[in-house]
Amino acid sequence: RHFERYFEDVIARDQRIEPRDWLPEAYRKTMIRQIAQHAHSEIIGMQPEGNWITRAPSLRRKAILLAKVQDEAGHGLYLYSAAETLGGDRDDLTEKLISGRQKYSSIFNYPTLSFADVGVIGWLVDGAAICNQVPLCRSSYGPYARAMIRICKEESFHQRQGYELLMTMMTGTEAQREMVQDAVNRYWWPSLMMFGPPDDDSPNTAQSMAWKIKRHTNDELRQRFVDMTVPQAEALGVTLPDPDLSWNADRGHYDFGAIDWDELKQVISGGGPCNTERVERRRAAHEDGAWVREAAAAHARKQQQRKEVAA
Amino acid sequence: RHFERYFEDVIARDQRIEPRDWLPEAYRKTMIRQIAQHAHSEIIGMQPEGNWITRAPSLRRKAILLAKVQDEAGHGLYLYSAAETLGGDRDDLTEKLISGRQKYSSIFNYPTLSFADVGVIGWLVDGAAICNQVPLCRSSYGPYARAMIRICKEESFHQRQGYELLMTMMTGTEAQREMVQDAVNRYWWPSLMMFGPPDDDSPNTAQSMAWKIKRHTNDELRQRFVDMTVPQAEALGVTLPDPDLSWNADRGHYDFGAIDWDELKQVISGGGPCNTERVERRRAAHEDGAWVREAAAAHARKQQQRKEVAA
Amino acid sequence: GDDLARYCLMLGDDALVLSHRLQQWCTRAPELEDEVAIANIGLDLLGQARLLLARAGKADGTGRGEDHYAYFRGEHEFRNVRLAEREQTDFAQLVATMLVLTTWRLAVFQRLRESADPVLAAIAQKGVHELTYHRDYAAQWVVRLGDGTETSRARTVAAFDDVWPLVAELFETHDVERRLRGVAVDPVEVRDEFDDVLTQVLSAATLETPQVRAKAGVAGGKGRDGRHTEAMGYLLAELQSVARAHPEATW
Amino acid sequence: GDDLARYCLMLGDDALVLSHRLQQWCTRAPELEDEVAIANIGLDLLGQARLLLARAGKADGTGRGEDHYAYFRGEHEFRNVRLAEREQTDFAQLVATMLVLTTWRLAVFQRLRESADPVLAAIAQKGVHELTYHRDYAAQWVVRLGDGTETSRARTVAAFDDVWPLVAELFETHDVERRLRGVAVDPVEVRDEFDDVLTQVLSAATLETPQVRAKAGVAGGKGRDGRHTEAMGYLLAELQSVARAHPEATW
Repeated sequence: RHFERYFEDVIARDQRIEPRDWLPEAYRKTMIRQIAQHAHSEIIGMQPEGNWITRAPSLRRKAILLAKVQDEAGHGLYLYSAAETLGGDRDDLTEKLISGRQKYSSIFNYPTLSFADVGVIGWLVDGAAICNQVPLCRSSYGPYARAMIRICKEESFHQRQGYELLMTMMTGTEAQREMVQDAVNRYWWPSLMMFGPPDDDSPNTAQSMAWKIKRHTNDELRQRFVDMTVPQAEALGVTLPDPDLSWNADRGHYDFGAIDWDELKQVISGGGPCNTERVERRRAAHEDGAWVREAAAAHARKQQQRKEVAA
Repeated sequence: RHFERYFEDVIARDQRIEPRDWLPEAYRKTMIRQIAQHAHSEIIGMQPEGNWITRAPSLRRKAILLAKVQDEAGHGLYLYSAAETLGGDRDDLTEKLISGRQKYSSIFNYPTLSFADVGVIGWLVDGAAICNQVPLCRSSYGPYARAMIRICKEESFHQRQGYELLMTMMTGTEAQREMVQDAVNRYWWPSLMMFGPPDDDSPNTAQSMAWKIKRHTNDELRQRFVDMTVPQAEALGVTLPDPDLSWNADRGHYDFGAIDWDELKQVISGGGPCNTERVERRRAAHEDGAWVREAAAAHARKQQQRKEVAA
Repeated sequence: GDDLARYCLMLGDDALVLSHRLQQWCTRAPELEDEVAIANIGLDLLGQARLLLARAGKADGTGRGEDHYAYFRGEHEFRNVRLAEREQTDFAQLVATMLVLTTWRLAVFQRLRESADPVLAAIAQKGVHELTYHRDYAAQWVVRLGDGTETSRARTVAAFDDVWPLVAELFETHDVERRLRGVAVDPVEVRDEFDDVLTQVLSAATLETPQVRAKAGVAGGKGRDGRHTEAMGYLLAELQSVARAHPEATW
Repeated sequence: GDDLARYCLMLGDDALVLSHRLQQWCTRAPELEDEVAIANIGLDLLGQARLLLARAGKADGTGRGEDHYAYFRGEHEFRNVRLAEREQTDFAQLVATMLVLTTWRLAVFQRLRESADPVLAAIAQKGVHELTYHRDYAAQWVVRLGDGTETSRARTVAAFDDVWPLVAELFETHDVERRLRGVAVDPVEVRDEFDDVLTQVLSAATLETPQVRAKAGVAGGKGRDGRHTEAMGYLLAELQSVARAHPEATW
């Protein structure tokens, strides 16, 4: 009772729960799952961009991209560590990812089909991720909130780099401009879907908001993203593939067309263009690495034994 | 005694030994080894050229190259069949190849480094092979002689195609002409080595000539090749990388510089630029295919059983 | 017209890209007989591709040759179905892919012999003989592997599970096909025939038809619209590398 | 001068090409920590390559930028040692290759800090810190794998047997190095140091120095002369594919 009151108090006062604090089992589970899925998204998210590292058409862009993908691995590491503070186990979480029992952000189930995708992922996908994640910097769970502060900072940097790549490409050749427009055509709608189902079809939102794990509804964040992005698209000189997109002076927001939620469902449930490949790659890396991890463990045991013998 | 006399008689009259005929064990062994090594050469020889099929820069050249490499697989098949008529076993011979107990032509231990190599292999390597092989069409062993007739015919065709590719490249861009010259620089000396060690260092020549397995010495064939090739090089407009190359009116032949026999020895004994890769690829194909061959055998057994049950 | 050119590219790219995947098997087949057969099939498909790409250059009025289409188009301009570009990681995947694609293509080509375009009709006429052999080769291996050892059976089941999500795409009518009535074959029409053949072969192989969902396209497009898988870029990088490094050269 | 440019390409291409091989490990490492480390090393090497290629463009008087050298040279113009371009088929090969190449490069860079060319000296100064970390990372893994399980030991032995035929090439003095006395480092000078480090690491890993013969060059040339292995063409096809498809583009 006492602990529970303390927990509710911390939440109510917008303070943070720390690993040493008591917390309700449901909160712990929800939090581990949320952090793990976020970590999985960082790790799976390395694949679509990583696909272009070896082919990046300038050494400067190659370095930027490699650094970005490295950052994503780093984000995955922080987040798995945050999950570990709640008793999550990294191996167990990886197992859940590769067996399909835990999800990752559906956006990464789309293929990257040209180098422009690297820029568009930076601009739109990281942009949407930032909209989703900035409020998480005030998450009620301390280690997660702190990880998010660092991650958001790095992602803003990535987003600017993505936008800058697109700006450069748009002032390049006709073929480059077409590549950018094509990438925007492919990624616009999936980016809007990154905010999740519409509020009237989002069963977990209420509890998450009560616990201050979540601070805005899906539709609020989606609107914020659209409002932010439309002027950027204009500055870039690309057309967003939505004929219904227009400024609504009454609302003070952009209106936009209907989202194809069937597509989102198909992709979430495994029928997206790259679901199999993404999970398969992660599984292959994990399984191909098993003998290496075993060797490291065996060597550590031997070292330990040698130390004991010497002592 | 009677059989032996018949064998010697056939050889003496330049007729052919057939699978049903008696033959000395040493002849049989020598012949199996020679045919097998020739078969291995066809199969390993697919690799350096096969290396350029997927990258051939025109669809016509791609088709020509693919057909050529297919022919080489076909040659390998005839030759293994000829060896089988002497009691050789294909699996056993493959085993000897991938364990390094039987050799293949050392020329295939050099890498193909540009598309011009495809032309130069056709011109020089096939050219040298033809010089070596034309006399084998009169080999004392019937199945081998007949296989060689067919193979020589196809190889002449390949040689002309190779030369034609080089002709086209030499009338192309400066970069293409440089590619051809570079390929000639790399393949000229190894081609001369294809005729084997000099006569005074070739211990098996005497017996092979007595059995009419071989009809000309290494040095005779090498000279014939040089005499044939120099005018072709002139017509092509490439320089053969030998400053000592010059017409000797007295001999009625071209003189040429000293061959680096140490290089040949190094390559034959495993230290060539591609020995490991060539054998490794063949081994990998054989081992990766084991489950397929086992499946085919298992299926054949099942079919046989079904037939018996039905009968 | 442009539609005819586009249609020739569809059929031509299927052949070109599958042929490339077969070329990659060169020196890697399980037996020399298969080495010969796979090269042979690759060569037939390459021949079909050349005729079709050349026809595209006539049809679109540019007079561009086969090599222009093979070597100087970008990924989004290739019109092959996505199944053709898949990497085949083992022999079971190779024969499963070949069985599916050649059964489908044979059924299309049989009808294409009646095309109002005489060039297409002639290409189809020649292709039918080749494809019959290709299909039989693949079918024989599927039966041997499916009804072979436990290992081969497991690999074959996995191969078909892997291939199947890209099968539905083969039978989706493209606008180009719709507009070219009498010239093009509507692939919807060959679905039954395809299903019959597959059922028969799979049953001889003691296998079941896979129950897996179709793989979605991207922004409403699939291979026929130039929306490919991530494997395609690497395939083209290899295919086009020499030609692109020497754009002024003739070979 | 041209020799200086050539020397910069030698050292730059080693880094560029090895970095490419490390980039290919991205999303394939055994642990996330290694994912980060391998990307980090790849990034350091890429940084070294960029400085060196840019220096080549100054030295040869053409003013060409780093991208010219990376994307628009043919295979025979690349000057890296052949070991850098080898495909690493497992993690043991990766760390064996890294240990050999970074130990060698670190020893060269330590001396290069005294180069008469101030730009090379500065690049070396910065590189020494990076390479020390790279070498330690590789050495730690070699020890863990060699002194780990039976499987890891066998793979590590096989990896060094595979790498070793290309080690002799690293210590052959090239004419360019001979002519650039005081500017370039003669690699012969670092052989003892290399042997010491390798002996120490292999011994900690309970492994022996491989006894395998050196791999011959081609027509008297090796990597430094632009004579590469067959793996190099595929590597460049991938590396250069986008840049070559859009020669007029800026990125």
